[in-house]
Amino acid sequence: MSSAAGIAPYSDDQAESARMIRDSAAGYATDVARARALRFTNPGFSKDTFREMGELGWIGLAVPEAAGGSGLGMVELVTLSEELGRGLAPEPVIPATLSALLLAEAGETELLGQLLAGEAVVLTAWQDRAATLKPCLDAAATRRFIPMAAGATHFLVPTEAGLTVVEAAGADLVTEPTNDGGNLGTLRPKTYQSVGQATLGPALDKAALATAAYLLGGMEAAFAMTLAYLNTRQQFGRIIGTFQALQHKAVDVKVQIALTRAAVEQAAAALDAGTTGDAASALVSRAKARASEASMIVGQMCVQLSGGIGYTDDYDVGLYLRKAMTLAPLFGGAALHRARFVQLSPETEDA
Amino acid sequence: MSSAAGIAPYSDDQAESARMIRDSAAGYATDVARARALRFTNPGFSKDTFREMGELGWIGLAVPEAAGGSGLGMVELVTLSEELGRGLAPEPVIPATLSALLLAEAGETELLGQLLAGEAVVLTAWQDRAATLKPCLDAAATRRFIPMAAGATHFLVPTEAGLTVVEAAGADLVTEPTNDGGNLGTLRPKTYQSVGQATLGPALDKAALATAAYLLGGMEAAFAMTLAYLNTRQQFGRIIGTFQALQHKAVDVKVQIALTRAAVEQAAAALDAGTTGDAASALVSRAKARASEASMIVGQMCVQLSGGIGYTDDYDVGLYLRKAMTLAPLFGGAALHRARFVQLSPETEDA
Amino acid sequence: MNAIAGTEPEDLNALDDDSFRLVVRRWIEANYPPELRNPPKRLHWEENNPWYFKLAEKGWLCPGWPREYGGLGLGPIKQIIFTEELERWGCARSNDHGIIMLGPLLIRYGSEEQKKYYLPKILSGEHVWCQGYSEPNSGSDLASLRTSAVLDGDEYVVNGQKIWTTLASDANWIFLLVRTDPTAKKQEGISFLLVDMNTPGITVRPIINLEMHDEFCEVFFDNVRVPKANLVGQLNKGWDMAKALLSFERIYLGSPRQSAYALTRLKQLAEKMGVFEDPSFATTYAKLRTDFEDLKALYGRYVEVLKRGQPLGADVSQLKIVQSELFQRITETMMAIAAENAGLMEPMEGNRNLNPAGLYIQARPTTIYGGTSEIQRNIIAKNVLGLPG
Amino acid sequence: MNAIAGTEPEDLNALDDDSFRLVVRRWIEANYPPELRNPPKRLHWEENNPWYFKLAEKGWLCPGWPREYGGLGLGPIKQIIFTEELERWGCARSNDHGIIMLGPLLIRYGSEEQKKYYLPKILSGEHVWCQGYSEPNSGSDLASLRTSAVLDGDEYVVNGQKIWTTLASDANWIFLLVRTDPTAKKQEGISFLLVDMNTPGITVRPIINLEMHDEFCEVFFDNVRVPKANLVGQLNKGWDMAKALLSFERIYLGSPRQSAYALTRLKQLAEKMGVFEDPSFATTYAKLRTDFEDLKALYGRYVEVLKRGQPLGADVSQLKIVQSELFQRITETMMAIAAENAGLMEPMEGNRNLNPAGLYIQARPTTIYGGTSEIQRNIIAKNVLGLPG
Repeated sequence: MSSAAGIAPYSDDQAESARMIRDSAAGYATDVARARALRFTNPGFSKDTFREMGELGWIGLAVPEAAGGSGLGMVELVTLSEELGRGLAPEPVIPATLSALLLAEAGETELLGQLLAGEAVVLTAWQDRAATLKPCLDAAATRRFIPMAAGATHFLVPTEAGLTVVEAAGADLVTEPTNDGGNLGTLRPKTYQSVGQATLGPALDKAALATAAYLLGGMEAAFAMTLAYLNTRQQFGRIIGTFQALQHKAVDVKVQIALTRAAVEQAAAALDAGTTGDAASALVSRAKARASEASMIVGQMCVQLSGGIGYTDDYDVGLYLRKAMTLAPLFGGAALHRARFVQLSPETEDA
Repeated sequence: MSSAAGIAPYSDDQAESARMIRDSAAGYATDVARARALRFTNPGFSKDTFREMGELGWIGLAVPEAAGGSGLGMVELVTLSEELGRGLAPEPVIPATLSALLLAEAGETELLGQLLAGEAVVLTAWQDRAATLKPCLDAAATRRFIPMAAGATHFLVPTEAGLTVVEAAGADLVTEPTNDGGNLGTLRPKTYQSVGQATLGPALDKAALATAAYLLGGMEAAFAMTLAYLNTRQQFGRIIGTFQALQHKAVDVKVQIALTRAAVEQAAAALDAGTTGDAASALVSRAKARASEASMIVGQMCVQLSGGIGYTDDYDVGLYLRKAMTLAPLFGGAALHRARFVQLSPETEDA
Repeated sequence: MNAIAGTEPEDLNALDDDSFRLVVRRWIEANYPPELRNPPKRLHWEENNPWYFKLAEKGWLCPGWPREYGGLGLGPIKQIIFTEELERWGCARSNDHGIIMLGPLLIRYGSEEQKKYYLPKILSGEHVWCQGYSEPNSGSDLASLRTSAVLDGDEYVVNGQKIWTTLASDANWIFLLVRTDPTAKKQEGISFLLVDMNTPGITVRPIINLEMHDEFCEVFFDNVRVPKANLVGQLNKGWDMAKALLSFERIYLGSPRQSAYALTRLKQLAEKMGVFEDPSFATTYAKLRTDFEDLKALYGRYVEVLKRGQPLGADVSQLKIVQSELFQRITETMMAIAAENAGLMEPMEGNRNLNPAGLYIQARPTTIYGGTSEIQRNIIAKNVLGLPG
Repeated sequence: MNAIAGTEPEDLNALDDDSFRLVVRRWIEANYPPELRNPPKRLHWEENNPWYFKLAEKGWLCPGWPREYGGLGLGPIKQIIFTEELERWGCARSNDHGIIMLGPLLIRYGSEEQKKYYLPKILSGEHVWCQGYSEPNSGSDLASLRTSAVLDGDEYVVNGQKIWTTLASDANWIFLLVRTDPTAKKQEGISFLLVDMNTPGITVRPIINLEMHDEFCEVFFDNVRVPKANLVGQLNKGWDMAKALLSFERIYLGSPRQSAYALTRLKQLAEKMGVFEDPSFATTYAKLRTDFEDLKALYGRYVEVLKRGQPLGADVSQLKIVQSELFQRITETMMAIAAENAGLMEPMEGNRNLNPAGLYIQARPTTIYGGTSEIQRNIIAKNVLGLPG
């Protein structure tokens, strides 16, 4: 569709690897009906599908081979997440990836094995309040906003003493429904033993970047639907896609998507090329800030461009907006990540 | 042109009074060529015209009759200012009005008489720095941003001790050219005797509101030119005003102008109806915030809608943008006035 | 005469505006069911009818109707005050299509028989009306409607489909725009028909919208037979009648009430989230508040036009643009400061007024319904600015 | 061979990109006249020619031209690095229409005679060229041009008017698009002609723009006689040749350099005004900085396309939209924080880099020239999104 769309800052090997991921995820990327059917169920996703995804190696995609993962990079995780976002797959692959990275670093093997196989659903309960990027390490603090918590078998609770594991059965957990048909959990603490040490920052960054990619995939799918609508719907005796005002709005959507892709793929490539520390976090922050903001803009513009039909729950475009409403703030929203970017990133050179 | 355009929150008497003002200012309101010719001259305006405006009673329009003024209200001052803005009249009628109000309150009659007659050009040097609404009363402080200072005969310098008068001849004054072809002065202090006491707040509010109205008149004139251009210019074999994207931009300009008029006239009517104190200041702040912001938006949109020709100095639309660039921040820009509005205005009732 | 309660209502027009406001306010506060204040969604008939009947009993159901037809005969300003007071107290909007749309239309265009038959039944709540204008393929282009009514003996036979019919599942009557002359140009050949929803051949299917609410419906007509007497006004002149009623809609849709409600919620949310100390939020909030006050000032000018008994021009469309876009911006700000809470379906921690996502979603269609923002801009460009077609 | 200096230039293509960058950087820093860094306005020939001749002498005037024609024969990435280094040091843009536009066109479409005659004179600075494309009634609709060239014996007789001719008053030659077949459809019947500005019948009138600068000119042609040999390429095929050169312009106009420059100025201004402590400004600044970095990332993707030797598609238009609108937003923010200083014509307190109004005005035409933002959006809607005409 456009000359630069296919030119990521990826090597030929990375591009080939990404293509293979895309192919393997094609089934989920197109099955929005599956995602629709799972909305507002308990736990809001399919445990069978989660297990299949484990079998496909997706939960351990970015986990080192030594720890039982596939040892692939962020390019692959980002590509997978994008495809999952296209199909609105509700399975908590990204939160599970975060947990897998932490368990691998902590050297815990048993639960990690179950998680990578998709048999255990291990979610990390890292935040104690809204609008923060700082993991809470206070063992006594209530943990909030745990995505898809209703389906968890275990929670990872990072504490000063190390990473602790909480079994979901018997945990003091409350879940609230979210607009995408899933749920967010609040977990009141109990005391557990540490299973090892793990640094949260880099793993949270990877989850944030993957979430940005998920939102990117969703934006593209919603926009494709919207373009198709603009190309068929008639009003006042004309295809509405001929109206210049709507054309220009569509272009603005396209630009937001292009900027998101540029930021997401730049960050993925840089992380895989060995960028770490503040420089890596700054790139991730830019990608997540853009994706969080763009997904809301794109979602609401696609609803607007779809007119009345866009406001019905039957029409899939709305599902993408509801997903953006839920995911845009997770792992940090636009304002938070922009502030972090400025803090972490050196100024541009004086001109 | 529109049903609500003619319906100000004015009484019939006020509307009639405003109409008379409009008629008497018609010559200046349409003579943009006069304003163009005076740009970048010294002092940037015509002293003869200033005297004529004094003879027409404009400098003392809102000054009490007892002090030698016309004793009219803000409705009239706002109407006059709007017409002056339409014609981009560079004469410092609004700054002179501010000075006249202060001299009248202080009980100074001689200089006031000369000012009202347009023989003296008395400008108030009230601010010591950029981006403030708070008058500086430190007698030793340098005063800045005095509009059209190059043409002043006297400066009023408010101090803790009272209002002091500085003759321009021999004053330590530096002027810098402004984008509208006028100038801003910086005055270093000398010690003078007070001529009496005056409260700056209400007078500054009136100057701010009048400036908002001046900007409003300018916006309407620039927009009228732009509409005429859209209705005649052809590209791609069509009148460009038929392009929906340009039509919608034009509507956005129209909306900004409508909101400015609503805010300005509401404030003028309220002040004349006896609103004082914080409530009055809040209304003025809203009007000036809107006018400052809208004048920039409207100015730049009109340049954009006029295409290449809009970027030439020969074309009058650019003059309105340059005027907005200069006047929008004077007596407080949008951000400053919005912050003051929130501070002064009670919250809307809970719904 | 008051057609329902049988008692003469007080002459509220004799009161000055401030006294009138107080009378209305006191009565609302004393009589409105407290559990229904600020409902997060449009209420259904069964939830709302206690209040509906209370208004009817008081004789205040149709404040805008002339007194001879059972209304209060209020002037435009008192009507606006009346509405403001309802909104101030967070009263639910009632099933008001009979009251707001059909009543005034019948009073103006209906036959004496129609007035005598239908108006009392609206006032009593016996007839609950819905409005059948939009169709799947018309949308903002109302004049392209295709639902047909063909005369067969003494009855019209109606076939077609309406959509976005607000609360059709609660209504027992529907007023329809139907095409009665298929050969005429778009706006011509359209007639106005009153249809009993219990007539065989009518199917109502609720549409779940983005609020997960069934406020709107599709209504299907399959050989529905409607007595000829149910035609209002002249045959093929329905478009003009419906259009005459729309100018009211345009100022109604430009009322600042939605933005006022949202701004209050934003303030409460900001307090809860503790963001008022953040000067960055303070700047955003200041902008929204001044934008709101400017909208109110602009709205006030149109009210003034009504007050002076003058017609509203096409420029009233700008009110709807400003109000709907402001309402949306306020709710977008709510979503931003709500952070992770923005994802929640239900109100935050039991305060049903704090539902950022709900309000955000509610704000979405305001730039679509009643003519999209694009349509409004087209109208202003052509009819107000005089730009070429 | 180096056509001018007579010495073989080093083979800069043999260097790796980083070394190349350093070589270029060192030479620029050592040779660029310091008083010309970051000029607030486009320089005239008499101001800029010392630097022009210094580049020519070094053999670096035309880095993109093949070596056989006196260029450096740099690949696209090295060309971009070269430009980046010039921009980094704040080097003035030279009178470059001969270098950037005409040279490549002659190399591709010119006759051997034309190449031999004109190219060396560009490299030597003897011919300073300007570009005569736009006309008063064409603007963004270039194909509607009307300046005519009619063959009379061995000469074309040119009549008409060009406008927005950058630095025409500095040029001694102009390349023109002229209509040679008045009966053909718009894009057809246009030819490409080289004209000596000293030919009788040419009048140049500078246009003062909003920057109060005479960068642009009108050029009038009154029976100007041009030798037939000055036609480049085929008769009536000028449009295609000119268009082939425009894809370069599209990525050039999308380069982040203007935004980069403005962002640095914004930072300096914010420090001077003491607004960095204001979190409200910090939020605005963070948004502009991330927008800028995202633009750079997007730009980098198109550079990558060039690097791989692939053609740029129509979607490159989005770069220009993003860059020009960001540049404008940055300067609007400058105006807001400059407060009363925003009115000043001259730079603030002697620092010529801090001229908010100047930069704000400079940013205005970026959404107009090179195809307005509206035109760019039309192109993307039709050619990239596939929306109907």
